[in-house]
Amino acid sequence: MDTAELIRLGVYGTSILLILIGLYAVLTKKSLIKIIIGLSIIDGGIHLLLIGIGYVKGGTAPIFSPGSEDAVARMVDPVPQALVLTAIVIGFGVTAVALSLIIRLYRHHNTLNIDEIKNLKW
Amino acid sequence: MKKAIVIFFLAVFGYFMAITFLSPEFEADRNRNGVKDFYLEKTVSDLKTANTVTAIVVNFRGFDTLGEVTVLFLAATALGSILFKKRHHIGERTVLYPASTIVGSGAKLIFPAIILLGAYVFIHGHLTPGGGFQGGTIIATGFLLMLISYRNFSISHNILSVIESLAGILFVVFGFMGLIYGGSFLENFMGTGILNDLFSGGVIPVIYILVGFKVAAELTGLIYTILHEKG
Amino acid sequence: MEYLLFTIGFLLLVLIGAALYAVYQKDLLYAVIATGVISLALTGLFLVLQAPDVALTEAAIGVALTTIIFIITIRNTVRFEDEKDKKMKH
Amino acid sequence: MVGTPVFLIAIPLLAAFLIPLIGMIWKESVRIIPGLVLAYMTVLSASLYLFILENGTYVETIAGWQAPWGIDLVFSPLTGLLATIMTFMGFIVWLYSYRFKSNVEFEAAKKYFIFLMLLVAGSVGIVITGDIFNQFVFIEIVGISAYALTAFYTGRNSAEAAFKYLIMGSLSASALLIAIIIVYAQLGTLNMAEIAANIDQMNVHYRIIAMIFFIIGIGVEAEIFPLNGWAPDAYTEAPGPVGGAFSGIVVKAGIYAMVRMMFTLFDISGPMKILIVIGLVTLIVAETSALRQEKLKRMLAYSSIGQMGLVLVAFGMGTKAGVFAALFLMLNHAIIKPLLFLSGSFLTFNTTEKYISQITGMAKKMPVVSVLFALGALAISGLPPFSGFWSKLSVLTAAADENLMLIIALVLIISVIEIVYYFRVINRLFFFEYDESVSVKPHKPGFNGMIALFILAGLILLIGFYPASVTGYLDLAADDLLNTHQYIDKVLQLGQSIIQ
Amino acid sequence: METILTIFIIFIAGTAATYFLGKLNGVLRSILFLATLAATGWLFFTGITPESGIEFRILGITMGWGITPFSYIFAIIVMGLALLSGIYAVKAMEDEKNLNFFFANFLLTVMSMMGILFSLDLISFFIFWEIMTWSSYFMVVFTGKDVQKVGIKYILFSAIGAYAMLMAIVFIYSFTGSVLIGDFIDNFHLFDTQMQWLIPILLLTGFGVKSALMPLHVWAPGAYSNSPMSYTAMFSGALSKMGIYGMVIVLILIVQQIPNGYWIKEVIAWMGGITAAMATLWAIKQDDAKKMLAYSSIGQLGYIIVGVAIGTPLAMLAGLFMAVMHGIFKSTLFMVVGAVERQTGTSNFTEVTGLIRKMPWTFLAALMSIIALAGIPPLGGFIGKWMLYESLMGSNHYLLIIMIFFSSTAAFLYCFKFLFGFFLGQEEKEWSHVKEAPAMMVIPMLILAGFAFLLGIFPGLILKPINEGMQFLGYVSTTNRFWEMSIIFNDWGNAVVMMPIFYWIIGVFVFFLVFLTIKGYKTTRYVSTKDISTSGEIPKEHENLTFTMGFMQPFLRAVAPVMKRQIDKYYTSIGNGLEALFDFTRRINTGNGQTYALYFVVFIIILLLFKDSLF
Repeated sequence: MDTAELIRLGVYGTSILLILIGLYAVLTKKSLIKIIIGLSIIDGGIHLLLIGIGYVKGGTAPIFSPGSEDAVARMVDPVPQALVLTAIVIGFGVTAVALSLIIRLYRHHNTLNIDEIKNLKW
Repeated sequence: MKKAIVIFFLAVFGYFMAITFLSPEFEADRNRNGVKDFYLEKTVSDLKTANTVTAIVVNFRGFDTLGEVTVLFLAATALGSILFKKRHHIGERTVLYPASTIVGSGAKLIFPAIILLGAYVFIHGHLTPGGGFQGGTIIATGFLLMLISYRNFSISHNILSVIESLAGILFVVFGFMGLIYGGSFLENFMGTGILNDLFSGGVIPVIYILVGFKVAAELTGLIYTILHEKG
Repeated sequence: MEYLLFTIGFLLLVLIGAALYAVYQKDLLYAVIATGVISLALTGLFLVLQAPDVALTEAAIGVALTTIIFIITIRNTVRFEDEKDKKMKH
Repeated sequence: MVGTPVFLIAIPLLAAFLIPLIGMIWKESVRIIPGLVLAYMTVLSASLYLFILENGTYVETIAGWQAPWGIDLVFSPLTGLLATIMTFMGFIVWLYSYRFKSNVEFEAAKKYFIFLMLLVAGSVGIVITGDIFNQFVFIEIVGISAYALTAFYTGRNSAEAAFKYLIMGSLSASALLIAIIIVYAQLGTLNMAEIAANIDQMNVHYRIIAMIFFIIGIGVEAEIFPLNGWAPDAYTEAPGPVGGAFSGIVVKAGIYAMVRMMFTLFDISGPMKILIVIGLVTLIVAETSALRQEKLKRMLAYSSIGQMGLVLVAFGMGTKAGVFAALFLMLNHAIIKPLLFLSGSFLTFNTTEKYISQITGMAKKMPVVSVLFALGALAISGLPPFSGFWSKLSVLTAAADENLMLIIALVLIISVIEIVYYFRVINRLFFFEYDESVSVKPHKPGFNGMIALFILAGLILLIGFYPASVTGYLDLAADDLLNTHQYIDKVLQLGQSIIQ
Repeated sequence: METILTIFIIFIAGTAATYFLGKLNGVLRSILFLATLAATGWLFFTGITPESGIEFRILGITMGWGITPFSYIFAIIVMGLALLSGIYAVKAMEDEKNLNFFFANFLLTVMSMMGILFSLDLISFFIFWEIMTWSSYFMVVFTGKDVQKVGIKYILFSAIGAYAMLMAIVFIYSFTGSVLIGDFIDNFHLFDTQMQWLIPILLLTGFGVKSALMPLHVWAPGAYSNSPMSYTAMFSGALSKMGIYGMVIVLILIVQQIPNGYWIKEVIAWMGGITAAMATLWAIKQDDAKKMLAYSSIGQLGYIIVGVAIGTPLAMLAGLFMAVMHGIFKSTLFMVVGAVERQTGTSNFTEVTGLIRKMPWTFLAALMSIIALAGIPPLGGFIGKWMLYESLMGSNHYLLIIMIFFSSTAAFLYCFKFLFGFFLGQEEKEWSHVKEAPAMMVIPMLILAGFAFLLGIFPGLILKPINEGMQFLGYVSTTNRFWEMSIIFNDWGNAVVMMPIFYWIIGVFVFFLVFLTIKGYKTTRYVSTKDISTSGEIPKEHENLTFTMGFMQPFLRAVAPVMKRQIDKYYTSIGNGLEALFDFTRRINTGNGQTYALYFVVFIIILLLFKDSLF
């Protein structure tokens, strides 16, 4: 098991673990804010996974500093980084909307327990 | 009892995720040289921007960023519409903790530094890591600091939305200019200059600066709305 | 080479610890701060994994703005997960 | 040729950024500009559609880079048809909601129209983009504007509906991202045509896992059975016209994304068990629960989900006749369901709970709107002289060609259920006496609202009495969906640069 | 063959005109309405002669319209009844509200019935069938009383029938590639056996619902009695015949080709028999004239189905003849009830009695149609029933004969009740103000009663078209006249010795008729209704002792065990069971956001676990 394989397993493993922890929080925790925390943990896990995909052991950052214009071979894959950049900002946007909805829900129901917010059913 | 079921389901889900991502052949038969080689090679030769990620974000996949900016614009407007309060009873600012003197004086010192750092980050987007989004957010944190530490510090909502709209419009206008001069939407029609030079990369730094302004104005507006929301 | 391994291992452990803490902590304020720590660990990891742009974004958005929005929401709603025991309102 | 497909998305964005600015100067413009933009989009997509019918699919590259590297917009007979329907429905919904509620003042109206415009632009984006991550971004745009529109009215518990929609939406976004990760890791590209071209290099195991995550991710948007818990709440709590927009536009984009993924990306030919099973389960559960609803909009929402289940079943058959029937169903549904939602919201205008018992005997007070509602109800339940019958007939003949006995039986039992609950409402509307205690105060519908309803009713009658007017276009669209090779060659080989 | 097209165009134009122009004023509406009916009737009776129709293509399917000798018989019934009940309706519905809706739907139903008879292919057959369903549905719920219960039951059963038929049509289209009925019959033998049994059964369910066959009849009493009487005259007279029309085509042309298709015809015959018996029992039980006539109509349809299902030439002849006769006397009876209801305001036997002196002409029409219904010689009913018994005897269905004979004698009881209930018995003070129904209502009744009488004397009038129809269906007869086979005819047909005896019977009949109506005027002895023998029953105090109170008590108590098991109760329990089940599916959306997220994860797990079988 050389280090590259170890790093890969470590990063992928943690990101899957993060996704599971996030899902656990979303599915069992009763407070709405805890659910949103769970969602942002899932997002974090996925972004780590995405960057892990692009990582090449011993690769360099995809920036062409003045010295090394030709260091293309050992560069890390820039595409996942561009995707993660967009995904983080989208995740933030959705979290902001979610938290504003929580404030409105609290103003209307005076509780943040998801079991009590069940007016719309069947 | 419910927790046990959930844990069982998550275990099964984790198992399947593991066999997909952690298995050796996931790594073995990966197609390593997909589109990225073209991007790496083209950013140096054609676009002459040092930071490949910025080149991808602004030029190769510029449409994503346009969508991205709309998502932020939508989030800010959605926040405004969800927490909308009639003019006269805007709650006074939620004060987290009364700002002590250290925070007060410190804020006045750090604030210009943060703004300068933010500006630097999004001006040099195409050379050093960072860019429009990162710079804009840093500036927003700067304003956040001032909003928290000084009760009377306030920014007029109109200026923010003007900057935000102007930046957005210019972004799309540059896209259309790309269509007129360069042949397709968001094309890099300006001269790309020399690699690692401040004015290199054609329209990329210009667009990224506009994105920086837009994100800065938007997030500040967002923070301003959510801060003024009395529970 | 094991220096790289060591840092990544440490950061991954911090990440998982902070995630578990954030989920199990009853006091939402500490849970939110734990989320901030998760973002911090993520920023470190991104740096080590040669993704500086993303690290900067994660730092700016994940650590700073997301945490502050969470805290403001807690200020406006309720601080503890089961509101029954302490409804500490500032 | 008024412009290239990218205008369909760039112009609404430009207008969205422009409206806050102009709004400061001229207040009324906030309500008018979106109308103009939506009208322009309809005209543009119609003229583009007619253009490509002669010269074949038109692929537009963004930022000058050829297909696999840059993002490309594919305007083929299928996507063109859907884009035209969506923009037209968007215009109808704008026309209907122009002065819908009198008490909505300037600030809220500005936001409402921005969200509506971006909702339509996002859905059109989902349909015409040729890149999976770009599609993800557009799904998010549609998502956020849908959350904001659902939570628009502060009175009712719309925040609760929006929150549930948001949880499901962000979970679906995560699932979609995981799917994109798997595809990018294995094939190294994000372009749909490139993925379709070398999908067989991907090992079968990962292909199925990626497909499952895609189905989950897009399924929330396309409201398939277990993932559509949020949909009835969102439709009920959203303002009147938005319910029509959701059922007419947003669901269609979700279904298109699901179908494009199954037919083109994973290049599956022949009947798809998964689509048929999901479609049937959605159809049965949604229609049976619609039977038991007391609220009008909730019943319409369940019936809309059920119809979409039927569309999935038709697509699942995988044959040309099946796809043709599915597209015909989608076209009919896109016309009839907004009519039902819009006239329904006029009928139940002055009540917040919108119980069906509250529109007892409304035909006496609002005869025209109730007749239009009845026309929509008869059409959607597939009674002969109207357009619904032809699409139901084509679904049944498609199923009979595959001699899927069970599907025909189930579809017919479901349409019996559909007739029962729609006629219950028609009975209550027409043949009950209007009594003050129960039924709601009638609302005098605005002039623009009535035009919108009449346009839709006219379309129903046109297709009902003369189905051949649309079957030609649907045929072309069905061919376009089925042969993936033509799609791949068109996109990868060269993007035509047309000087307009 | 443009006359068919012109007929449809006139119908559509007429409907639109009656609906929209009718808003201006009532007279214009009735003029337009009658003009449309007259124009189409004239065009039909003069212009239409049975030969090939026109073909055209919609959505890639070739469709065709045209009249065949067989459908010509039913077209006569439909058009005749439509004209007469149209005239009746104009007068009867004078003071009702939103009449544009009524007359427009009336015309739509007539158009759709003519459409069914004209269509040579299954798609346009189905389209007109559905238009007939929902336009008659709007009539059933027109009066607005207990709309949900009756209306929904009606639309539910017709939807089940219609969609069963659509399923069969879709199979036929996908197997044979064409929907023309001719092609379908020619290459029916290509279908595999399983399909050969499924398609007729599906089609028969569709037609069984419309002709109120026993298990599917539950909607009929409610629908017939709930819709306005002038519409029910056509509803039960002509509309149920569409079911018979379809049934005949299926039973004769398709079931014949199935190897052991004999059993289908046997079962249908038996179901018809049971329908006849049970419906007649129920009819006796009813106190409301409308309900009673509705049940009696189901019973009569039972007879027709028996005749048609047996399928021997004579049985078919009997069935079709009775179909025509039923159309005539049933619509007269409904018109009589409509007239009584219009004049006295109630159609309940126990409330109104002794109208013979106040409404003599209505009584005359009622008497003639009751005699026809009961099957007493001079009128047409007798000929139909006789031929039916003879054919049953011929094809030795002895058990069936006993059932039919029982139900026809029982039928006499409710005929007797109808006459005594409304017209005979003692006059009540409160009904003294009642006047005869207006002329425009009485004339159609008398015309129809006249037809019943005419067909009784010269059955040849209607037997010739039936004869051509049967030859078109493929029956081959020794002499080219089927009715030769029945003994009562071969003498009559060619004016042999029987004729004078028969003329005497008619003479005596007419004499009694005239004597009774004139004589009865003067010398009726007025007696208060209280002193009547209640046929040995001890009346409870609250009953006002009118003549028909507990009319059939001993008989009903005798057949009570048979009538306990009501099909309607089974259907309502099935319905409630389904509603409870659907209530369960509704509960799946529990409203809790977290459970939706749980469904999300569970769905992923299911897909992942079954990924091999699903993809």
